[in-house]
Amino acid sequence: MGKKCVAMLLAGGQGSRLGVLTKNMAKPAVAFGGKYRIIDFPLSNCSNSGIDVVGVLTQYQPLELNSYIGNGMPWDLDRLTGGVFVLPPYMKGKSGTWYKGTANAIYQNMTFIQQYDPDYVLVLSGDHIYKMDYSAMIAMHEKKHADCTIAVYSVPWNEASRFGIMNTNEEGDIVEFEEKPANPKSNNASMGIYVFNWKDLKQYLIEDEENPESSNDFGKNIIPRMLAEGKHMVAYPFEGYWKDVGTIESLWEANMDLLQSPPAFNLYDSAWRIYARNPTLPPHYIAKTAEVSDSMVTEGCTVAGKVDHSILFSGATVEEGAIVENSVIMNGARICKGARIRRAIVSENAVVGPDSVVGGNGRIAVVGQETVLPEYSVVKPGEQIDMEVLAKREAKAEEDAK
Amino acid sequence: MGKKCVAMLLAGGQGSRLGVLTKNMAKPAVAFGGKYRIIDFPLSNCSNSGIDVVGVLTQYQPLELNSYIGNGMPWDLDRLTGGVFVLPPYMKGKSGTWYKGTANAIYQNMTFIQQYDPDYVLVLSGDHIYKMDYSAMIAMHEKKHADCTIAVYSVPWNEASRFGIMNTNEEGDIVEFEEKPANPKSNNASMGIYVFNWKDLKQYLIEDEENPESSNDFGKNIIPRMLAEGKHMVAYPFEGYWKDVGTIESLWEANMDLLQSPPAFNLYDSAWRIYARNPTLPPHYIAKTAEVSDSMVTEGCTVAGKVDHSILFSGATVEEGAIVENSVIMNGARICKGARIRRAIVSENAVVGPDSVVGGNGRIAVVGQETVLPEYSVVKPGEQIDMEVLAKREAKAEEDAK
Amino acid sequence: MKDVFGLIYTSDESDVRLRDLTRSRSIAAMPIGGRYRVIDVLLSNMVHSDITNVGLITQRNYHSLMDHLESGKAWDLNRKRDGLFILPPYVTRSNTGGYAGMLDAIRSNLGYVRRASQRYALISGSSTVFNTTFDDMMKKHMESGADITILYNVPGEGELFSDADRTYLKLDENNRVVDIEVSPHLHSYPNVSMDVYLMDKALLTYLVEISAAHYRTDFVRDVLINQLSELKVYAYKYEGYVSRIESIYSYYRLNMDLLNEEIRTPLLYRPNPVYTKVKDEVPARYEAGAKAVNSLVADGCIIEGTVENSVLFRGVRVGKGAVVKDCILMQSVEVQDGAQLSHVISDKNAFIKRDRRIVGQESYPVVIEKNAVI
Amino acid sequence: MKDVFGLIYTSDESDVRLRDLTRSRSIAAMPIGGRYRVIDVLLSNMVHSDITNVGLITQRNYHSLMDHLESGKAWDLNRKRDGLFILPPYVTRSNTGGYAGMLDAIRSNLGYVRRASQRYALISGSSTVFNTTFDDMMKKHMESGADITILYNVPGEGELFSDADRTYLKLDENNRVVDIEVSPHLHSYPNVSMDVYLMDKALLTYLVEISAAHYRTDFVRDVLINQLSELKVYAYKYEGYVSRIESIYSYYRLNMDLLNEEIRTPLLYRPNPVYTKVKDEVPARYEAGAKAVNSLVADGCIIEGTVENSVLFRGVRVGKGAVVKDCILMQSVEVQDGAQLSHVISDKNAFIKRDRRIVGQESYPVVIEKNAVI
Repeated sequence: MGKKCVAMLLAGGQGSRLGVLTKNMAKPAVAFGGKYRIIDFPLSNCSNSGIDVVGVLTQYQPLELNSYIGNGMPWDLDRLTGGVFVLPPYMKGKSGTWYKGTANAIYQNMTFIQQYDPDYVLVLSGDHIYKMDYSAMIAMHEKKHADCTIAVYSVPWNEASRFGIMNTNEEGDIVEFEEKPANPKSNNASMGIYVFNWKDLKQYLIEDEENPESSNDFGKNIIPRMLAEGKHMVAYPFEGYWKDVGTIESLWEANMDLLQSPPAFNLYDSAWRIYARNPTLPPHYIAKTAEVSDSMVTEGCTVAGKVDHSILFSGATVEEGAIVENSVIMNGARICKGARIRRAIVSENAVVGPDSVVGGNGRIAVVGQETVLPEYSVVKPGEQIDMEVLAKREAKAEEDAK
Repeated sequence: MGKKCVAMLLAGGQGSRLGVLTKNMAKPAVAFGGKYRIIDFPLSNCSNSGIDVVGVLTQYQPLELNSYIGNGMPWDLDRLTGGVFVLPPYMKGKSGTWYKGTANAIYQNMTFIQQYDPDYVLVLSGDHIYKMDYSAMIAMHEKKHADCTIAVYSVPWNEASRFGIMNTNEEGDIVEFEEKPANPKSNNASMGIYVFNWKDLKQYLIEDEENPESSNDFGKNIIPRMLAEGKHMVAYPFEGYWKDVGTIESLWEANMDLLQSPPAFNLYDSAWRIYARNPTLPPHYIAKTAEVSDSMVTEGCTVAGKVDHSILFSGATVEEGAIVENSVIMNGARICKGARIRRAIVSENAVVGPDSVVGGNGRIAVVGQETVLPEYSVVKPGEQIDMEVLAKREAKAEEDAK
Repeated sequence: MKDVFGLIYTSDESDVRLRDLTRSRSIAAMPIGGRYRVIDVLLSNMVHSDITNVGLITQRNYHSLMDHLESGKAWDLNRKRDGLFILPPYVTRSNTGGYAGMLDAIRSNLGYVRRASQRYALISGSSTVFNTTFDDMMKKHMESGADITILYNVPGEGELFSDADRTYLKLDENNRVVDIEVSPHLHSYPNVSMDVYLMDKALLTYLVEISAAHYRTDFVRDVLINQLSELKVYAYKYEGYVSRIESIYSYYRLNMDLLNEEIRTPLLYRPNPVYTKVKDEVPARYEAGAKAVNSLVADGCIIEGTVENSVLFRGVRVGKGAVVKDCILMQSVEVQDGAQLSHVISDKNAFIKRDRRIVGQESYPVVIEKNAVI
Repeated sequence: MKDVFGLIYTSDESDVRLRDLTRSRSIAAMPIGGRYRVIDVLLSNMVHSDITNVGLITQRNYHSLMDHLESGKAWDLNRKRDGLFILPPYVTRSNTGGYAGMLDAIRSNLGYVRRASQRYALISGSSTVFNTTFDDMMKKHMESGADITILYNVPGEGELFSDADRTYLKLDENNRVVDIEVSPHLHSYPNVSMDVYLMDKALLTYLVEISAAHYRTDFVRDVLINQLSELKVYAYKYEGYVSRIESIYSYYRLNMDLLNEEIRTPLLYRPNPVYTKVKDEVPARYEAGAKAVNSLVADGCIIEGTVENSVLFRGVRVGKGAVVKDCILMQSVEVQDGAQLSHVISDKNAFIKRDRRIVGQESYPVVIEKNAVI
């Protein structure tokens, strides 16, 4: 059964810059915006763009992703032909290898794509928050008879040297590609979203794989080579919100962006819903002692303390007398009586003990998943704490006490 | 969400004894009985036994299995909590390894099982054709307060030395386990179906993993060790049809068993349906020139030739004047005009050219997947042919002709 | 409980006591607790009891139920074998789709009952709300050797009197039912049936057939009372929270009770979560200046004003300076800036204009109908 | 075709021409080709045209359709946004669930039409069977600037006359419809409408509303004929095989035609496979001594006798020495040893005892009703 377009979502990243948040889960599984996970955004984009075959390429901690994605129903991707598939590396004959680079990950799954024999392959990455109609990008690719179309985003000039920069001519064709140029000629940063013609891409992947010097990466190898061969490369300019959430600070910022009024990133758009797998929880309860302002609160939360300019994720609890400001309190976390959270991320199912202080002015403080902070704990701005750090800290305290 | 029992299906085998049939697919994905695949049997057994969490452990060619199993709907295993999951090996932190043995495969997926925190874990293998109510086995395990229950099957005495043999006392408790004994004391062969208490199993798996000398296998390591430690090991005697389909001959035989009258293995049991993922094909068409007797024919087949004591799988075609006897013609295969197939397996989408002769008296002949035999080809009894062999044969013929 | 199938009887929608709220939906489809419907609780009770074959007998106006339940997926009841079966009335020119009573309804759906492969039937009405599994009731049913076991509770002082049709049970020391009163002016017994009956499928079929042959249509009157001496009828006591939706007031009370954590958690959440259809709503938003206390607020709400002692379903908007007190506001109700509502039950999509004021009483909450613009 | 929604109108079931076969099902639910139902072909046509929002207007006796279609999963139409919507009649005491005509039916379901987010409506009857995608028709609709485009074909000599209600079209050289005849005694034009109409949703809504205001209920009579001069009505010719199920004979003919590979493959299979509900049947079994020629045989059949020129649905059993010739046997019909059937259409679960003999004629096939024991 042929398909027009197959999307391949690169969700392999360990996301080590997210510190304790990704110790036990892949980056695309990190929670965001009250009831979402990062991967909900590209998946919902696919679904809303009418793309109904999505391969999710992952090798790091796939279990969480696997059971989160399940049969794809929440994103309407439980289709008879197609749907969403988690694709870890596998053995062929007697051998098998982990994914070497982004291009290699697709190479290893060529049989998967070939089943649908698509006209186009859309390559996506799983670490950005954005809403994008991929079908418009594909339509442009078709109309311009491009060999490859790359989505680009106008980044601030002073940040351009951190990105892969696409220099284009008047028609919007890419004439040059520079990876993190010291003196960028344009501010069109590649978003890591590519449309290829499947027939050509197949050839490029096979040849790239045969080249022992290649690092088998789209940005480093495939794109430069296509450009060098004079292929018709087109830039697809994207306007709207696009945010990398690859660091603690940017993840926190992206969450805070939702609280702007009007929000910098609008989730309340019924024509472009962001889907997520939802547990069935009751509506949140605001107790008699609660004060909530300028915040987002979702199902299963119980708020008895003070919450200002913060996001409470599913099932989070803020006890009486606790204060949460400018913070991100993830799924199932509990902020006990008298605790004070400021400019912090408290991760899933963590417990901040009574009268503890987490964060403050300065860099974002982080409490890792399932971490149980005893009462009167202090987590300073910029500090990251999880059970492991906590154990070490306690051991040291004991030693000091001797 | 706790579950009473989680089933772990070991589907990792490459099944190299099935020769060309498993060159491009995992053994559990091999077709069987007209419209099934081997894995349909354990999966349907789980579904019919009320077990609704199944992990399928695989590392060899998982793509076919993955897309075959999909969301588990055909087996009614698309459940809200639980369902069926394909579990290939994955990376943890910076490292990851392929499954070393059957026990290691479960060890690597302990987090998966722990999610459901079951009382029992049912370990299954994916290479047998049988119908079994696992819930009865679990009930006996519970009733006897066993530490481990192992399903056993009375094999003919003269074959007993090919199996792992369980020697039991009067109560049915296992007192001794012998792997392939030269002089077996009983004919109770282990079926490779185990019920463990999850709490205990966890401990055994962790300790076994720490033992560098272990080959991390249930039959070789875990079971003997439990026995040595005096654990309460119970044999669950299984009666009924049970057939290993690990070799060409046994796969052919198991198919032929379906044709006995009454069938040695009854698929026509509405209380214990075998489910499969079905393509939507029209009913089969029997043409004016056809003769069909003592055979099974399914959807999408077209029969214009003579078919006797054979099984035609979905979408198979037997052209006018072709003769098929005592054979297994798999999905989408085509037997062209005048060809003669006897005691053979013609694999998926293979084409046997006009006036070819495949098989005869003697061992089973095999035509591999997608193999296109030209007209007047000959495949002798016991021979296995696929595109690779064919190419070599042609090259040799050309050379000989010179 | 694998050997039990469920049969839910949704009574006719024309219940005057619930005023406009049941005009286009049955009680089973009434929204409660900010995101659920009454039927969700009943279905979840069955699912948590491992009952996987459930027949739902509907009458006229079952469309809102059908829309809500779809394939039963949300309750994990979309199964190849068994699952959820919506049994709409067979409408012909001579039959307009109403049943004369539960017995009549079951008789019309005997085909479903016969096909059920389970041995026992758990029959339930659809206007009593409680959260339990039926495992222990089943165990007691087996131990007592009962023909029929009835689930009942003893309502608290305030809930004991009602002008609705209730069935009061007199029990002996073994919990056998020795007398039954229906809607007495003054009841003699404290035990009230919860409209849940467990019995053998063969007995059910027999009772239904023999009653049909005698033109009998009401289960309580024609079977229980009539044959109380011949049948061994036992009762099983339920100790948890029970709400009978038999009037606007009791509907209002149930929702207000859910503000109490000790009622909310066991009724909706733990240990047996109530499943319902997922709607992909965004989290609720509190603007600067919002003030909310003692309220249940669903996703998709946007609060700029004051919300107190209220239950807000998804997508409700409360404008700047607006005050919502002691209210139940269903899906997508919009309360514009400065409007004031107290003791109001508003059906969905109602629109309260700027600075309007609606005030009810606790004993007589005002009902605003669907799509009303005020 | 993403911008088109489908609307299928299933006509009332009381079609005397199809005798007992439509007593408990609509024509849309009639079994054809050994495993399909008429509706499967229509739905698959839409799905293959990328139409993912389909409303199915049903009337009385829609239960067999509902059972068959379930959530629409088998057609990949169980979607979060859009998908398959079964639109049963709103039954009230004053409305018994029948529509006066297609226009009336659409008017009753204008809510669905209004909610559809697509711009174009493809409206289809449910008794014409053909396999196509509507992509090219849509293209022509746009190019011609038509208000309404009608799908039609030119029936072959033998199929040209019928006593059923057919709509004959007179076309000009641009395929614009210039005259319409409904059920004429002698028709003047060879072009017959296939009951499929493509138009703008806004136009549809307008036509339905204005007709309702004038108590007009029939689309062909009150819209097409009445306003043929004001509207730009074009026709699009379909060249493939078409079967109109308008009598027992045409139903029989369709099934027999499916024995012909040149009709069967394009109608059921390639390039656009017809989707249907999967039933987990085992392969068919031919015993030693079985003899089958020129027949379509579904899974689950067990053949010990002779089958010739017949269509057997799943689970049919033909005993030793039994002879089935020129028959259509629906699901689970059992023909015992030695029985002989020719030119018979048997509804499901019929049981033909040992050595019985039933003979019909090609021009008058005998119909055996559901569950009959003969």
